[in-house]
Amino acid sequence: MSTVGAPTRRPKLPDARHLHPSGSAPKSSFQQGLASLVADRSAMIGLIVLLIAVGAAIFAPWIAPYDPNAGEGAAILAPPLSPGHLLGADQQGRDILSRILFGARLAFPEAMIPVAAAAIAGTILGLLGGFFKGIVGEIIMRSLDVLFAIPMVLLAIAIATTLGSGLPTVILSMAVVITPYIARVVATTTAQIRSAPFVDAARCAGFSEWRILRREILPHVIPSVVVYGTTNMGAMVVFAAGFGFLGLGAPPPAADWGAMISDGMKSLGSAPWVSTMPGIAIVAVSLAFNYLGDGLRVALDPRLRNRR
Amino acid sequence: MNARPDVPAPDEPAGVTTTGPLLEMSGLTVRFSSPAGEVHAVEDVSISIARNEAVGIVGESGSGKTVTCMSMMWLLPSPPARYVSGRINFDGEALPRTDERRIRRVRGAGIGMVFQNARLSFDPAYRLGSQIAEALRVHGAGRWGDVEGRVLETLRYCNIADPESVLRQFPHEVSGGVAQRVSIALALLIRPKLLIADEPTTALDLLSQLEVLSLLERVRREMSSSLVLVSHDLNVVRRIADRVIIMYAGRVVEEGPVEDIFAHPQHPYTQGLLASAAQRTERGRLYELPGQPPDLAALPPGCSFRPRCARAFARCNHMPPLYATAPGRHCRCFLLDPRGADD
Amino acid sequence: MLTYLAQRVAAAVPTMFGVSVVTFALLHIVPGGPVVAMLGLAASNPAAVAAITRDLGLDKPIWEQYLIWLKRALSGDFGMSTEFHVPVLSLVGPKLAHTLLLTAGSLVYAVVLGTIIGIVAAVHYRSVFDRAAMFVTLVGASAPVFWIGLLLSYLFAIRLGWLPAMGMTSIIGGSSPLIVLEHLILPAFANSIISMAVIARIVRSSMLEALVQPYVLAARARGLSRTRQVLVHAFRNVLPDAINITGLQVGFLFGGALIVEVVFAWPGVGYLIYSSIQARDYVTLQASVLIVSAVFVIVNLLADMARIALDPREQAA
Amino acid sequence: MTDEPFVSFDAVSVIYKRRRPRVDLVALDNLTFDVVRGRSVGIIGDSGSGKSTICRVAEGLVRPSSGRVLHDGTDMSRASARMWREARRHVALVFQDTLGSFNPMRPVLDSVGMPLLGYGDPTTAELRDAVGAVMEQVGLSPSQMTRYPHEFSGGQIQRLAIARALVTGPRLVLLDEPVSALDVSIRAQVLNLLSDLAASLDLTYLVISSDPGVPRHLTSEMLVLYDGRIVERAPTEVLFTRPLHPYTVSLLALHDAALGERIGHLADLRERDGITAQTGLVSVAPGHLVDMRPFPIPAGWSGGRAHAGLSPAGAGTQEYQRIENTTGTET
Repeated sequence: MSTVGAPTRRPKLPDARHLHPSGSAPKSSFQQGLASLVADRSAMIGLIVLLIAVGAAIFAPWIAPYDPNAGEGAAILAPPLSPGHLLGADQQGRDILSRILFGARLAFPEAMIPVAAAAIAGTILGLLGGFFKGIVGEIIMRSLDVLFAIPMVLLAIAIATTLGSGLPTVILSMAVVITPYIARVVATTTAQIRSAPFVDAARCAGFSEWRILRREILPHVIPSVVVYGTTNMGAMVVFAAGFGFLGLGAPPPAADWGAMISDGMKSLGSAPWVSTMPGIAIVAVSLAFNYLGDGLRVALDPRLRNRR
Repeated sequence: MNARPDVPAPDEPAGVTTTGPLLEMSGLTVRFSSPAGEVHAVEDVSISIARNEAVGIVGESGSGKTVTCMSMMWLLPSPPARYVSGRINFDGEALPRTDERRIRRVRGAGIGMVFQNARLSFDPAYRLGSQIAEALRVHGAGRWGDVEGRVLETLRYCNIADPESVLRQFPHEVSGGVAQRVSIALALLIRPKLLIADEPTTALDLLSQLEVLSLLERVRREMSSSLVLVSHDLNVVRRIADRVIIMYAGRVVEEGPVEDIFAHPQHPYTQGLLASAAQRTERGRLYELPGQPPDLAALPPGCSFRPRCARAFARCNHMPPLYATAPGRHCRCFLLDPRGADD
Repeated sequence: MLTYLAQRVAAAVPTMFGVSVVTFALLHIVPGGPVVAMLGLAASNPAAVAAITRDLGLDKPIWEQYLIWLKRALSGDFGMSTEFHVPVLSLVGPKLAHTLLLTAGSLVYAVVLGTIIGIVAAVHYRSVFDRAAMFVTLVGASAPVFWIGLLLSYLFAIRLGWLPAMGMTSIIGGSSPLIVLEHLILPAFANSIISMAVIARIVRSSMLEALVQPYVLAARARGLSRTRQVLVHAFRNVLPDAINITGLQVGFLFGGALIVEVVFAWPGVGYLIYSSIQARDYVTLQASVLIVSAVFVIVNLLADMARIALDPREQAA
Repeated sequence: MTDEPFVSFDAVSVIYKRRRPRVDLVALDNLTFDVVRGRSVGIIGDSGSGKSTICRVAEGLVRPSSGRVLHDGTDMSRASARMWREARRHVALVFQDTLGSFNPMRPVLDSVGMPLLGYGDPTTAELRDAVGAVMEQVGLSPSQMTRYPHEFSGGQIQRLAIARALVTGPRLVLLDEPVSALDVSIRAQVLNLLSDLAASLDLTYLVISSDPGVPRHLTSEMLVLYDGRIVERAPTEVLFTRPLHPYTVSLLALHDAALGERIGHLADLRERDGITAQTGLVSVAPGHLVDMRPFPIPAGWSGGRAHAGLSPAGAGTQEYQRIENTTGTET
């Protein structure tokens, strides 16, 4: 049982004025976070766009007007808004709208799985690198430097080419490429918090180093990883499209946004929409992730969220 | 003791009336927009500074003292500051906020300013010497050659040992005390008619505070420029100022000659402040001003001090005017209403 | 100060070592081993496989192979390109220069435009320009480089015809610097947009922070003009961060250049890598990755030194 | 209850090795003092005089370079982490950076209740009750415990820090600059709270402050620290009425002009009692020790209206001069 010093005489003290700034009844931190996110208009727009896109990906087979890979001779290079093809058709007469819908089935896993994997690996590496000074920390940080030295695109291409193209390779290469960036975010946050007075306070309260890591450091690290991950998920969609563009993504005729743009390159002069349409989808999804990430940054930090 | 060097008193340009107040600020109201709402930093403040007078502005954090002294030369960039109202008259001429050219000529020449954290008020990327030269050049001081003599002399006047090496150093390479004395020297170099010091000793260690205070007292005695000293420390103001203005929640609550104010303060807040500072004890406990400092984004109706005032009564839920209680003495409290403080 | 630089240079050596190990390893995790990967279809003939294995010394223990490979690499011998049958170095060398030119071009765009946008947006905080600039840069940073390249190429080259859409030199104009420059404008700008967005946002946030610093307010109190406060004082303190970010951006620009070269058929290492991917020419691919990374490490080092030289506090630290 | 001092420093020195500039920083120089139950001790001195290091050494966050730290009489020099954990149970520390000592990402309930979680395993209900109780003790309503640190004003955060220190029923509380960040009008509230709690909970304090007035009402003995060493020590009221060392004089003169005018001085003491001032602290009166070594009086200390007590003949190191007590008013 806790050994609370039983006060012999409770001194009559002036009651401190009500809190400033006066706020409504205190909700749990989750409710406060949610309220802040909902109040953030741009974050909501981002979330809605993402939900629509994910919905499109899941229900693609049912809502797509055509089979994405079946070409229709008559519709070759049909311009947008032509009958039956809202966004037009490509060189093989395949409906661009359907291919974009099916393309989403590739784009989201290609972006989300690597970021999730890298978040876990990066957090562990970052915590070790940031929290434990000494040799362990040094080795980790130096090895991350190696990965930073190689330009992201090159590293990914090098991995993808040696392991052969295809979805698993793209996901693995992207995970390997992003992990160091997340690890660096975690390591810097951890290093900052490590020297904060409230960590000393925890030590004075008899906390073990591991408990400090779990109870004082993680509440700072997890939000920063979530925010960094979400914000950069958009960049990963763009990056993944790069694989498709270089022919390292899913093998043709699969509907991959990057590949669609690269296919459209041949007929750029006559049918620019073939390349333009998938690009717009990429930008929309990427922007949505950025805005959502920004909204989360405010929602997950008590200091920012109830400022609204 | 260093003999007073030839740091010339500000030469009076002909044609300007030397009578009348040096600076007249009337009806200054400044607000800031913040996430927590509109902050009423300064409300309808009017201050007049005579020539060769030292005025102390005392107030706790959030009282608006810094915003007030900075607004004497429209220093606060807006946004975020919003000048709702206020007129300034300096050295006999109006100083409209819109006349950027004239304001820039007054800033640093007519009025010199010294800040709380001296080391931070110098740009860390440049040596102290070049920043001093820059300030002089902006006010037409010509080549460094013919100014260097006066710079070194003024630095010595401010008790800077080895001024030559200090000029070559970067701000982070000198102590807080030295940096503050250099910034005072810089202000004096441009022969200001008014020197404003915003909490000059607060960020310094004790010994440096003594040095800077002694220097300010010397400047006060040996220079003819007026001085505005802003501080939360009553002892500092008592040593240097002739007149003192007490501010609370963005308004002037009391004003008068310094010994008068210290001998018999009239406003309850001033009384509380003096009692707290002098650590007077009543029945074994320190004198205590209850409650919290005001939240400038949610000021209560009526007198801002009412929530903490032991002598508040019904009438206090209106804002009392600044009553003139004696020549040169004002107090913003109904208790001092010449027509009697009828409850 | 010199000790700090020596440290930075010393730190670059293990990094380069790491890069060489990674690139060397890549060749060896190819499914079926490097030889099969290189021979591709001809791998079915065991005699050919044996010959190549002996020739490249692939039968020796792995670390010995690495040493041989490293010794030869340091002397500039990266082996023969299986696709073009010429020493890889002769292939990569000139193309690397073209990629550097393209990267430099996009770096100029990114730094100049990014910094200007960043400063103006910070000075006019929350103005129409600030909001518009931040939105446009965000969109720019959210779009794939090749897509932007294609759009620009379609608009300016194909529809308006102002600029050439392909290659670095034109048959008729030859390869005079002016012609090359003309070809450079579009790809360099396309490649610069993401980095421009990043630089603009970072310069803006650093400037916002610098503009509220006491020394800027003090400069204002001394009667300095607004331009002098912004440029001489505020921006001067943001410069080290800006250079640091620019250094990091070079890596992205390299990556982007590789892709933009494919869109504009710019004869650089990127285009070479693209074609060597198609041709399964691993030797060239591996050498290109190694050389590009080496150049990248050196560029990062230079950016680091520039930052330190500009920031007196760094020297003292 | 043993009457061993709660904490004692025995010739403790702390030297921080520094690479740039290569000179070592002597934070504490041969410090010896005890804190006995019921006799709170105040330590005053300039920032950078090593005051904060004392708290960190007492709490075991910093190991002394030489000398010993004792808790309840046991030497902690080679104490194990477990022994330190036990020692810290009875000694609470209120940090100088009060707001910084609260994790901004967690409601204050978790921070105030942290020592309980460290030393026991309370259920959430027990934790809430205990935190609620100590919050009421410091004048805050328990309903605010789910709020976050940045939602409180300076004075309230200070009370929360004190509440955290009380939660495990300590005997000794180390207060590092308890009120220096607060406005003058709020300070008295916190100081009165501290003196009430000392009476009601039988607490002993070690108060560290740059403002001499702060420990005056909480302590029975005061030490004056300069450059990590004690230059004067005396019962609190004696230090305020008859300060001797020039550094103490300047500390008092700065903060309270009136105090500064009641100044004795060192020189005539030395002549009358024939004490030759060679090394370290010399006892000039029961419980009143002064460091007789020459003390460098900075050049800038010239003149000053209420600062009549000190006018050095010139700059640089200076044997302490016989100074007229110009005011001559005895209270």
